[in-house]
Amino acid sequence: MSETTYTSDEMMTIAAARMVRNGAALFVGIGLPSAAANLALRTHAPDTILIYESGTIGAKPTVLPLSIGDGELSETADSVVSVPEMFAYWLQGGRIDLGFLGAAQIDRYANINTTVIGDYHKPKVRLPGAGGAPEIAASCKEVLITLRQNNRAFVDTLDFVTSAGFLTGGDSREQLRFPGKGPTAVITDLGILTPDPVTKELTLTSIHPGVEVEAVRKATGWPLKVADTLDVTAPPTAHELSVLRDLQERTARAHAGQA
Amino acid sequence: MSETTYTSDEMMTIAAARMVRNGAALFVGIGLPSAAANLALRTHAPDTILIYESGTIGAKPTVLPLSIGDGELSETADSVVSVPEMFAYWLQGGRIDLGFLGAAQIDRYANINTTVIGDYHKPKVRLPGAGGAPEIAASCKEVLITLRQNNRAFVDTLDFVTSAGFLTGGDSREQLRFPGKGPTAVITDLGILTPDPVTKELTLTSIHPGVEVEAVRKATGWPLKVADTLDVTAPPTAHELSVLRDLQERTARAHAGQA
Amino acid sequence: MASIVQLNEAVRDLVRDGDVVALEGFTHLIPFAAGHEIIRQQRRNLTLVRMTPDVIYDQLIGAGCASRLVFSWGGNPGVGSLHRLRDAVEKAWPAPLAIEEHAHAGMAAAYAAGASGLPFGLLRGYLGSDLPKVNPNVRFIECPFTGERLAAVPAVRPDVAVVHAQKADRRGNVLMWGLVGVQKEAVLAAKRSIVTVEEIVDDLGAPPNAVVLPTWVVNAVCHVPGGAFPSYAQGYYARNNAFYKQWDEVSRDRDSFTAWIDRHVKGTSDFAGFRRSIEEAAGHV
Amino acid sequence: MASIVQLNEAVRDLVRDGDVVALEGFTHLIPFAAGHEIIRQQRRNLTLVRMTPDVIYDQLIGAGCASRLVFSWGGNPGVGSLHRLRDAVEKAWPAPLAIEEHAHAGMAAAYAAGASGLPFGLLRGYLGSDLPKVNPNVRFIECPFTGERLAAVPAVRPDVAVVHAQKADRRGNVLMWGLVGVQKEAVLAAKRSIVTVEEIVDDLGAPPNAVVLPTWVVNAVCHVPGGAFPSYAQGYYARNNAFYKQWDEVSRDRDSFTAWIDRHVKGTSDFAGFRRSIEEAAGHV
Repeated sequence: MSETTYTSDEMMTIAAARMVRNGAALFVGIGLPSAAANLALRTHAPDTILIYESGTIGAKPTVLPLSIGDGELSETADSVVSVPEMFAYWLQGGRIDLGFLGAAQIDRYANINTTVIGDYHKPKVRLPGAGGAPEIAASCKEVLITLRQNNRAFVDTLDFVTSAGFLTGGDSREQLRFPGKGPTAVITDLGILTPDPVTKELTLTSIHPGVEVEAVRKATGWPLKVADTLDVTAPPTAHELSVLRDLQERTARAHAGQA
Repeated sequence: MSETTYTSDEMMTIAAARMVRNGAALFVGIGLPSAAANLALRTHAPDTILIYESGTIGAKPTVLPLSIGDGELSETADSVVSVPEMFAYWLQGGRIDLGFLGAAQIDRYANINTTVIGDYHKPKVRLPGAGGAPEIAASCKEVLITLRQNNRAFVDTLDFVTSAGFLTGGDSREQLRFPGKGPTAVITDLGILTPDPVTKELTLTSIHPGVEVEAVRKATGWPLKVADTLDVTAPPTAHELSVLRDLQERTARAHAGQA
Repeated sequence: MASIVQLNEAVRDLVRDGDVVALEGFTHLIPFAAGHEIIRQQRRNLTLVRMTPDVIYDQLIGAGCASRLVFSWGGNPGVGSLHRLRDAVEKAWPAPLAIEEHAHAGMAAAYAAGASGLPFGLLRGYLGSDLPKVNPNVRFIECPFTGERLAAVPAVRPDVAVVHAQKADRRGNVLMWGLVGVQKEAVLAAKRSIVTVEEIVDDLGAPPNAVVLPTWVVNAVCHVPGGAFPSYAQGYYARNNAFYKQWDEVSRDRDSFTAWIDRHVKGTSDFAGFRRSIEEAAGHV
Repeated sequence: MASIVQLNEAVRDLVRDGDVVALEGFTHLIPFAAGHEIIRQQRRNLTLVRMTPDVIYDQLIGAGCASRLVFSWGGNPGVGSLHRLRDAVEKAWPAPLAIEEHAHAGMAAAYAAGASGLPFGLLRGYLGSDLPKVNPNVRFIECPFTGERLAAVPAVRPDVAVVHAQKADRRGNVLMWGLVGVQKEAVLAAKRSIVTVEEIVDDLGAPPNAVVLPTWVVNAVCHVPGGAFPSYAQGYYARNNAFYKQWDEVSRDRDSFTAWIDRHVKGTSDFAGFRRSIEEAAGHV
């Protein structure tokens, strides 16, 4: 195979897409998760059921939606339901295999913050807030998180816990009887972190090609655990890259076309 | 106007129909209430909104439905909703002006029994049960009850309270904070009973033409209160009778036609 | 993903003795064919759940399939009593039948709670009714904001839900329309589900916001045209009111009931056979 | 029965200073025209309720109509922050804005509870989240059957709900399709309601089980073609993504925001005027 160049964002999206099991019912957040989910649908996981909180079940968009409720999502869905039904019967009902979330901040136990930077009552930066994330994180059988890794995002202590990962680690999640088992991987532009089976602390288990472990440590706001045998993520294949770029080009064209 | 003959059942249905205010949202039980409601719709109350618990809002049947979910109800409705939505958003949501119930037994406070004759655990006669009635009786702004009057139906003590009227009378209904104000009339084949404003005991306030008060007393299993000034129900008009008979003939033809 | 299979296979594989089974359909789309197959395969000790146990439950109860009934209105709609249900409750024939009795509002909330992954359904209900005195599964809680007293009923969580619908596509996505009762809730509340359909088509052609059960929440889809007879399937056939009226006669007596079930249900191998058998009998009258 | 009236009359008669107002529409069918009319009529001290306060709430907040916001996600979808919302929360401009913050699941349950006449919504929610620490309106109750701990949120009960739909008929029955969000719940939970529509037709032609608001649960129906712009109305026009992107620039700065609102909203007499004003401005750039 010929050498291919790609960006770290492309590597992140492709690595995240690969985590999607074909046929899974997938509750998708907008942005990076949506790009990864749509890539998965167009590569190894054509039977993935894309579910957006706006009410679309089995959406098959041809371009990446800009919002969580673009018209194409509902026009291509197998079923469109009200938002209360989506949250009650589908998410809370335990029907979703995999939740796919982004985050502004994450800590070592994969708890995430999308609410506020600084004090809640005197915010430095007011973020959009919870949306569907707390219950996606709680109720999906499994959760994936994808975000860019740097030490403003990967912090020692969250300013606000919007959505729970493993709380304080160990069995603290199980003790609260969450319906789902929580995050199984955090996919970044530098590598893949997975929770330690016992302590639940996020551990670097795969590093993207060309990235140094030291760079990942520096991008992490806590002393990062690194697996004894560290995998190197397989680089994007030419096929993966071409599908992703094609999707992004079509998306850019489609969204520019409306004014 | 020429003399017209009619049956006591016709008088009952017509008297019940007259109680329907035009434009009311009306939650209709099957049988006598449905006949009265459909008659109202075809005489003085063409804008009545017929609501059946099967999920039809604004049904406009051309014949009387045999079941609470005949196909014609949903084909002619303005909206068809699921049964959970019907009970939650429409009935419990306080959207219904008038509930229209039948009963197997009724007591002096307009509590009704549609569950069992005899002991609940060793029934003499097992009746169909509650259906929508307890919450229709509780949540509609106002309730009408229609049934034939005799001392097996009009009893001193109910074998089972399926749906509450005024409980033990006085302010006992208000104390339980029912959303709706309860039964405003009981329409029978002999007359019309309405609750005393203070004690809430059913009082004969109108008697159908040709019926003796003594006959109504004998048909009632408790010492019946009779209003000081007793109205005589206006007899059926020729128009009312012809509309009712036409409806019943069409109904008989339509239901016989399927085998 | 749903498998598209024969109804007898679906019942064999998915309905077990002792199961909690909900056959739903509110007057419309009642899964008679599936009920008959449960009788043919002689399932026992079922807990039958249904808002409106009508003729199909009368048949299942009379045939000895059930030991418990959870319901809110049991009658032959527009006709009168269910004689087999009454005989089981009043005289324990052919076997004792325990009952858990609700109001419709409670059952609807219980199904919605089951579909929603909640342990109980919440309602303003049972006010002033004697039902809570005879049903320990009606309880009351306080609103944590207003202090109001509200009713609570346990979620319905069937082992198997069985419904009938108009259409499925070849992947097993199901479309129903008209009166949809609590069918969607029953399927989503259940561990397993069987859907019989009038037609299997290439493309559902579902209108926007239609009631669709995606294939991945259904276990088995079975093509059984007419499978809701004598109830109806909007767009396909009308309710057979005459059958409901005749049932009053057939079911009034234990012997005539047993002869009917033996001849028309147990004596036939599938629903098409049942329909032929019924037609032959009508022809000889 | 709904009255079919002009939007400015509906807002004049039905929206009052200090009201709890829910303008709903989940990405789709957002009632921009009605929001603008509230700005033109200078309503004050509104409690604004909405799952996803986006550009229309940014405009209402920046224009000084609101003193309180109940919400679960506040952003410019696909673009970024809402600068006017942030300025109000972070710097109290143009006025302090109190917030009551939920998760979507809580808001959805709260609207459904409001529509259902229940004092609170019940959910398996807020588990492990800090939201209950900053929102005293998230409480916990015990299941009376299993002892499980569940979240409770007070019902949303707006004084006025405002939604946009595709069609109404001449009697005021309303039909919407596609993403329907919590619009039906908002209208049924509210004391009063305004529905703007793309078209008024003789016959809705609603498919079976469509999302219909019968005329007798709506107060005012207003014919405002394009009234969801820059969001979209399925079957009529697409989302104007460029507007959402441009809003980021317009709203970043207090002066440019104020100039925009003065020129395009307060400086026009209705939504058609707003659209012309926007197009003229685009033509001169």
